[in-house]
Amino acid sequence: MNHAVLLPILVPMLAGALLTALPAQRLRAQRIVCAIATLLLVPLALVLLRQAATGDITVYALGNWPAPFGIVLQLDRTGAMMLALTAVLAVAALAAAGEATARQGRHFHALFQFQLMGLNGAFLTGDLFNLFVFFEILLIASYALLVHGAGRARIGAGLHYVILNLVASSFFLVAIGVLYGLSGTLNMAHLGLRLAGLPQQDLPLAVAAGTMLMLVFAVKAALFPLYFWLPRAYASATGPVAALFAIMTKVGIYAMLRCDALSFGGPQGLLGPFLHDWVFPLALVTLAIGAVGAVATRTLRAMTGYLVVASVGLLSACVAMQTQAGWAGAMYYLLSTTLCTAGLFLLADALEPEQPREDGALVTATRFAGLLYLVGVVAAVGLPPLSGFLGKVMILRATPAPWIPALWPAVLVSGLLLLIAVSRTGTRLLWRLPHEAERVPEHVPAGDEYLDEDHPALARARVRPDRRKLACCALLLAGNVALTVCARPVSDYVAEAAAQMLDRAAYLRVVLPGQRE
Amino acid sequence: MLRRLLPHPWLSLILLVMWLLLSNSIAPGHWLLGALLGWGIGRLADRWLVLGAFRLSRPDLILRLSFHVLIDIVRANVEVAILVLGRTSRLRPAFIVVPLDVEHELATTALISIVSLSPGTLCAELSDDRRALLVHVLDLEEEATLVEHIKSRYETPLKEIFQCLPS
Amino acid sequence: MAALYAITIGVLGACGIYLLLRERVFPVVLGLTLLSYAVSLFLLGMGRLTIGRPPVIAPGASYADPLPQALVLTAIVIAFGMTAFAVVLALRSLGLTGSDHVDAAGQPESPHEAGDSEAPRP
Amino acid sequence: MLHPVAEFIVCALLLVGSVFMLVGAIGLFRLPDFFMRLHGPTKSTTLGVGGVVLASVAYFSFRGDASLHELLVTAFLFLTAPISAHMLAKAALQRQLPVDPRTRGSGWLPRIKE
Amino acid sequence: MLAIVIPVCLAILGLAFLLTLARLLRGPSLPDRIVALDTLNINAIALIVLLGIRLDSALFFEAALLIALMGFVGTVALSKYLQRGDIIEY
Amino acid sequence: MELVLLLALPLVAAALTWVIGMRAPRLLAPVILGFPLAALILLLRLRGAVFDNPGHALGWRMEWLPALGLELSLRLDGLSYLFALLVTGVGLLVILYARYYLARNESAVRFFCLLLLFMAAMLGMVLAANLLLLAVFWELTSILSFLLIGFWSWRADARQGARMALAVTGGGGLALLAGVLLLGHICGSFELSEVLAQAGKVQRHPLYLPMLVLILLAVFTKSAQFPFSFWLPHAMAAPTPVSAYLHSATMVKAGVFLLARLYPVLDGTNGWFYLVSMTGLATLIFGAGMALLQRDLKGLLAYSTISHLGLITLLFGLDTQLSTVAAIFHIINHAVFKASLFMAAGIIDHETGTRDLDRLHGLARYMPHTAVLAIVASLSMAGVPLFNGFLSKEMFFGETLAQGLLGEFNWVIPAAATVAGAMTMAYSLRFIYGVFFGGLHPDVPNYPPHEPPRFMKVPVELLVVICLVVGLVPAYTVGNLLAAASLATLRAPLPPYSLNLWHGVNLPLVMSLVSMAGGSALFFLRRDALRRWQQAIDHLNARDAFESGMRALERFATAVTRWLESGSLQSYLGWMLLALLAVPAYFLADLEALAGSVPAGTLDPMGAAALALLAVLAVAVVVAQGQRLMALVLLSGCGLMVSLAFLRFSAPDLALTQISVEVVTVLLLVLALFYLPRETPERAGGARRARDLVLALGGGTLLAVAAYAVMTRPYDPVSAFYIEQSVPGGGGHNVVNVLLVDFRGFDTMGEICVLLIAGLAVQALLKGMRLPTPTAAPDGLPWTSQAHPLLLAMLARLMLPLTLLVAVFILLRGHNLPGGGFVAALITSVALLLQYVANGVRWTEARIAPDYRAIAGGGILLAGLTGLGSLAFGYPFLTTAFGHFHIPGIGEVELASAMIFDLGVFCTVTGTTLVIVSHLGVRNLPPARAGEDA
Repeated sequence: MNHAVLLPILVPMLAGALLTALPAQRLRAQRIVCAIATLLLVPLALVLLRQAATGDITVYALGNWPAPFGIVLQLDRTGAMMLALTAVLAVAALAAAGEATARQGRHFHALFQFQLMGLNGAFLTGDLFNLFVFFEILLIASYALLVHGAGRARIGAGLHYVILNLVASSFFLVAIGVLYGLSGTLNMAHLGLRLAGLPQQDLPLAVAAGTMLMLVFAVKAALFPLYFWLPRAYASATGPVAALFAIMTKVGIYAMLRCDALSFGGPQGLLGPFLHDWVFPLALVTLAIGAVGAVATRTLRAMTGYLVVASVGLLSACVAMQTQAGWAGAMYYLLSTTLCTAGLFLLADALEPEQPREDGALVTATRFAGLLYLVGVVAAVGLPPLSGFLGKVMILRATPAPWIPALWPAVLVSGLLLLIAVSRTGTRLLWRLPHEAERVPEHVPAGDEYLDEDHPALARARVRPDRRKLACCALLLAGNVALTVCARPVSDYVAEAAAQMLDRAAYLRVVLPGQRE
Repeated sequence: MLRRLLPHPWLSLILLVMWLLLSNSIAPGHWLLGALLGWGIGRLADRWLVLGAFRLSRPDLILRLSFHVLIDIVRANVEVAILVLGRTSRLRPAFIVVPLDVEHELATTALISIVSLSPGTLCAELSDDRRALLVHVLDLEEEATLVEHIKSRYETPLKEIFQCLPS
Repeated sequence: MAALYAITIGVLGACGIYLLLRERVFPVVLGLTLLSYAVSLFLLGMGRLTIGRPPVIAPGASYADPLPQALVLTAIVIAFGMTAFAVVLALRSLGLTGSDHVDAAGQPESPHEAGDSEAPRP
Repeated sequence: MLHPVAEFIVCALLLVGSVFMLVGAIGLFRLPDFFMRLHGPTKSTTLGVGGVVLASVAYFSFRGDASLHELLVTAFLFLTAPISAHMLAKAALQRQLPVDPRTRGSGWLPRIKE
Repeated sequence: MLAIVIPVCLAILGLAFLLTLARLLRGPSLPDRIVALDTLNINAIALIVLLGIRLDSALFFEAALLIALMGFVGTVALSKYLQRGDIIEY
Repeated sequence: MELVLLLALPLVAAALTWVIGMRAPRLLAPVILGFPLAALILLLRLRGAVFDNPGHALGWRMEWLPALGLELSLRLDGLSYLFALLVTGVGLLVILYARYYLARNESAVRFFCLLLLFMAAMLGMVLAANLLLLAVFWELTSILSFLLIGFWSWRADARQGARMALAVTGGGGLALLAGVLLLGHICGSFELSEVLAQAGKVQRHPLYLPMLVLILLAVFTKSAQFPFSFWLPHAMAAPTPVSAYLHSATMVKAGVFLLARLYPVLDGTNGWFYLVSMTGLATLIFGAGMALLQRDLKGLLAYSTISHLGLITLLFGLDTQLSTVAAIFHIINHAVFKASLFMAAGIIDHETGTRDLDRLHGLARYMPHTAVLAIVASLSMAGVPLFNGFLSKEMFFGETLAQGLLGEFNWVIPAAATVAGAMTMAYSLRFIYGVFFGGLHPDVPNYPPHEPPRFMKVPVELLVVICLVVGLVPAYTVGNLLAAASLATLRAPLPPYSLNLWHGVNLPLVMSLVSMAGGSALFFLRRDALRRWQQAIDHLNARDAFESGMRALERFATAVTRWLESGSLQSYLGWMLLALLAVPAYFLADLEALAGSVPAGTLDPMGAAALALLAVLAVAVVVAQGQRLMALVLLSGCGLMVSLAFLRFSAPDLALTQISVEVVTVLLLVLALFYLPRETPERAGGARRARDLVLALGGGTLLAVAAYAVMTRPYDPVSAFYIEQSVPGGGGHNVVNVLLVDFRGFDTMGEICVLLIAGLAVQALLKGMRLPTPTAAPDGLPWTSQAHPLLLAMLARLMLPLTLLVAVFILLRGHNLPGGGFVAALITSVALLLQYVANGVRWTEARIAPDYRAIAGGGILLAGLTGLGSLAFGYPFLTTAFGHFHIPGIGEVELASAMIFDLGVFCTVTGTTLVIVSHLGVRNLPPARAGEDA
């Protein structure tokens, strides 16, 4: 019996429980436990990635009850990829969250571990209700992490986030209920089998439930008009938390892909009309709103939030395509955008401290910070040559012909808006002061004519940004660069992953060996 | 030593009986389990069940009092039923004050419970110094009679049951 | 029976949603609770209505569908945890802003807030 | 099937219990002021529930498997009902609920309004 | 005989329920409503026991026990709130 | 391989700048210079390979992302050779020049690094043999140009200029991407060799026109064609070496390079002709005119560049083979003279401290050497014979006459060309005369100006020499290069042309003469008018317009965002509910029959009554929501009814859970209510209420319809398995409990985690929370003085052991009868919480106060470890084991590992509930009560 599949859930859970049981004042011990548990996820994810890369789907029957009766975990290429992404993000976020972050509130480490547990569980589970449970775990942990350290903005954003998601969760249950009431099962693969055999006159019920399910996922993914919670929540969270949250919206996207393919029959299935007629236009609107919102913001933190929204728009459009190429593009782009937005959140945390320093000093950009910003936004906006660009091109190429007139202009125009936004934010953030070593040259008149309203007093003292956060940001962005350099293996992997995901028969063979489609 | 081991024998006994009732069985296993739980919870309760120093004496009085109370409840219930179903305008509600002689907390508690349980009377308030009880009566004929009734029928036996030790 | 059951779910759901849309936190929490009642009944109903046949194994009996019951149980527990969190969050917001308006903490701080009619109580 | 006598006992107890429950409810419904209404539930707990519970005890015991555990329900109610009533009465006094004008006496508590 | 009496009892209890509900809805004061709620609890206990007899099942007993055991806690909390505002104090 | 080396050289140099800059800043420039020099030498050595085999290009390729058609493939043909030569040659000179231009304290590392990176990007672009790769490098040049323009980042004009340039050229890059994707889609490949071979297919394709427009958009933005030209003058905020390199010689040529590169596939259509030539013509005139009216020296050069780029574009648009040759020739010439002019302007700026043409005059006296160089270069720009500019201009004039595309209006093009030539002459004169003559004492900040360092002039001298040599003996100098480049562009045999200074007296020469004379006349006779016009347009500033446009965009974006994200939860919820309800309802509308085939069960009076009461109470909650406590009481009633309904519909476990949860919830809400206002002011207007009502009714209807429709349909649940397996497989009679701890134990595991996290979250939130403590009841009456009434206190203590016993009972029997860890835990919690309420915190915590959180965490550990136990026996996580043991004297005892799991659940739930409620209750330390003595 191969138990490795279980560990990404179990390790954080036990670590979280241990951290809860440990006395809260032993912060150092807490940090060590948390770090070990988090670091453990990386080799684990690599092992699972290798295991999944062979193309086999690993099924783990919890409690030794076979599907569809017991809950099963299933590891496929997509799941392994998401696990690896989570592990990388987690390491960077934890490293960036120094002791100061942990001290802002209570139970940071335990909550962090539970958040990872929820994420990993959502990527692994093959059972619809179990998915709900893991969604709740990751949500409640995210509520807690979001308001970590309190503060007015966080509490305000947190309250909205919590209430909206609570309502969404209720509808999640309703959708699960209808699907169970029709099919009598909760296993996603088995559900797919049962729904396919549903009498024609009952189909609208299944479609409505599926639609509701997808919309609930869309709330997590932050699709228009369900995205309202996101910008403020992300902008107000502490940097490391926001960085970890970069993957939260992607869980929604992942769940949409997974459920559509496995339970609703994918391209020829039940949700085609919904995805094509509803999700696709909404995705375009989301893309537009993300771009417009980014232009409207004045801080890197807030802008990154909108970059997330824009990426969700593009990803949802891919989801709606329901093609192997589209989904492969989505997965590649998902990797890219998650890494770079997480990196940008960390960078924002380093450059835009939440409270002004007591001595009134400004955080100046170092050259390194500038480089990180450049790499981050180039990847996030989808400019060449980084992976964001490759992902966008993959998506543009995968667009079905009838959608080209809608999607291409949307992508290009939003790209232009984002470009304007990042250049403005970047100049405002990084170019307001001469670099550390420089002074205004004498031969150029440095009179008032050169100083505009964004220009703070040159006389203020300056400090360098937090090195640790920059280093973590660099780690994530290096991941993004690696995606670019290793574009070929990664794109092959995602192509196979998408193909695997769409091949429902493969899942049925391993999950329900006795049943035939 | 015995007190250390079995700090609340009465409580443990009650718990054992309760357990048997709960499990609706008198199988030996349940006796054992009940005794174990009675002992365990009894020991646990030692830490919080600080009922004050008292000696529970006169089990016969307890039985008699219980019997009285039960009888009173049944009797008064019928009376009250008639009152309630009759014309409400004939009711003679009143607040009366019952001065208290009992000092022990548990005795006072028991008295309040009994007064409240027996229909027609309801203990509304205990004075801050715990020397008087405000009772609401649904249909009062004579205040003195009722006060006397409460004191003689309930308070006196309670006083005897909870004999206070000199503190 | 099913019709009445469904209607009750509908009424509960409608009441819950209406309360959710109020502007103070307390009614919103009430709404969430009502909605969770509706959802619990809904899930239970998905196992079809069965009267007097609890899923406890006894000789020669037929049983109600136990699975929805297990789901509802889980859902109730989760809803309890979530409600508790939401309530405390609302209190925290009240502590920060002096108002229990759902948007209070999201609005920028205004200097007049202390004297606002929304302050808890004089 | 039950023995007719046993059945009669059960039925009697049931009816007594139910009627007292109803009486309590009627009291709660029609009595004029809060303190009087408060008497209602106390009644139903004691005899009403007692009756029904005894009926249950009798029923199951007559059926063969001695069942006394229902008695616990009454036992607990005997413990808790006075608390509820007392607390509610205190609350009502504290909130100075209006009292039926015929009520005599106000005890030593001057707060009680006539 | 039981077959007749039980529905009759159910009807009587139903009536009790209705009266209590009326008080719950009508008030007029908060303590009135709390009393009604408490009574509703007690009615429910009787109803559950009756149901047990009717269905000839002991599975319902715990529900009655739990209401008897915990129902009053709500009443206590609410009435303490009316007395003191804060229900958990030093 | 050489190509890779060519590309790698500047990259390596860029990397080296960081190293050298840290260790030995003085060696920076000399070391760096070696790399472009090496690249240049490498290029010259490759000359033979390119010139001698015109049909054959050097190539290199490596896979990058084959799935996308994106390859790292490079090729070196005549056209790319020409551009590569320009890029490395001018780059070399610019680096040398910049060494002296940069002030000592400026970040030379950053500057050279960016410059070298730009060089690499530009080389990559001209060498790219894959269209996608070309687009990649194209966009890279835009980004690097942005960074270089903004080099003096503390200057507002530099920032704005940089942003503008990025917005325009970057936007163009996006258009290019789209265009290239379309082109690749049409051709089925992005490889240049394959694309160029499919001209016919491309031009017949329906997507040809959009593709052409997109690509031309990229070309025009990059090459600053009208109306996208406005960014270039403001890019002059960059240090002058940058202007010389990027904005005259190389980057702005990228656009025309692309025209040349794709010429074989794109040209020959009406679309091409009209778009390209008309844009070019407009730019030519507009640029020349504007150059005449500039006050800034670099501005003049910038508009002149625009004008010349327009000329080149026009030549491409004229679409004869010879015009293409002329265009390429002019690319070379323009790069040479304009780079030298920029450097000269940089020297003037550097030495005098100003670029204001109104303040500069008479510099010939102070910097005679520089003056000579600048004059030669500007004469070349003006197209005066003997210099290289003349040659290509002659060819241009010739081609304007040779074309016949406009029919009757054919004369317009040569006429316009002549006018433009005149204006070119005029602004060249303005540059020469205005700066170096006309007045004795220049009014400049650094007075008196003097010659720059020796080596700063070397690059200018070299370029000026090239101007002269090419102008005099074109065939020997650039003949081969031009031929190779033209061949590579046309991909057809070259038309006959001669590169001679003298072609005899012909119409082009006449045009030349006319334009020179006209230009001189314009400058010398109408100087005052020019100055007036200049002042008139001075305030017309593209930057301001652009910035205000950007601000408008920002305002619009802010307005949209504000409108959408109003900060109102009600509106968010409204949107969300609308989506969550309306869309499923839309699909549900397809349902033909509401009721399914299963007959609805008969009405059960008791169930019906409970449901009806429930509905009534729910409505009452809504009605009573204004008075909070009342609403809470009613809600509690609802809870009771729900549990009755559960009980009735065969779910005793649920009823137990609901009853216990209800109690804890009430405790929690009452605790919260102490701080919250007692009443809810209802301020919503009628419209809002109506909206809410519609949403609520809609939601309710949807739920009801879905519930009814599903309940009346048959289904085949997997539950039969659970009922079958519960006793033999799970060892318990209560199937629901077995489901929870065994079949679906993993859900339970997650569920207790949720609860624990909620507890942690609440504890975290309560840290440092400050709440105002109300001192009197809302009705103005005081609180009572008795905090802990005797009766309650005593009875609560008595209840505790009894309740605990019941909890143990419920816990133990859960596996076989309704109950279980969760309910038991809630009973325990309620019993303990009752102590808090009845006896106060101090009393309770002094006697019974274990670390609730540790219990909660320990519970999960216990449950988790129980699950792990099965791993030891080779079974999956959470596999349960149970056995029946016969103990003499006691009887049959069943022990199951699921019970330990349930114990874990019990611990977690107890711990968490207590954490939540007790902490909420305890958070106000000894309260100061004003009403204490009342």
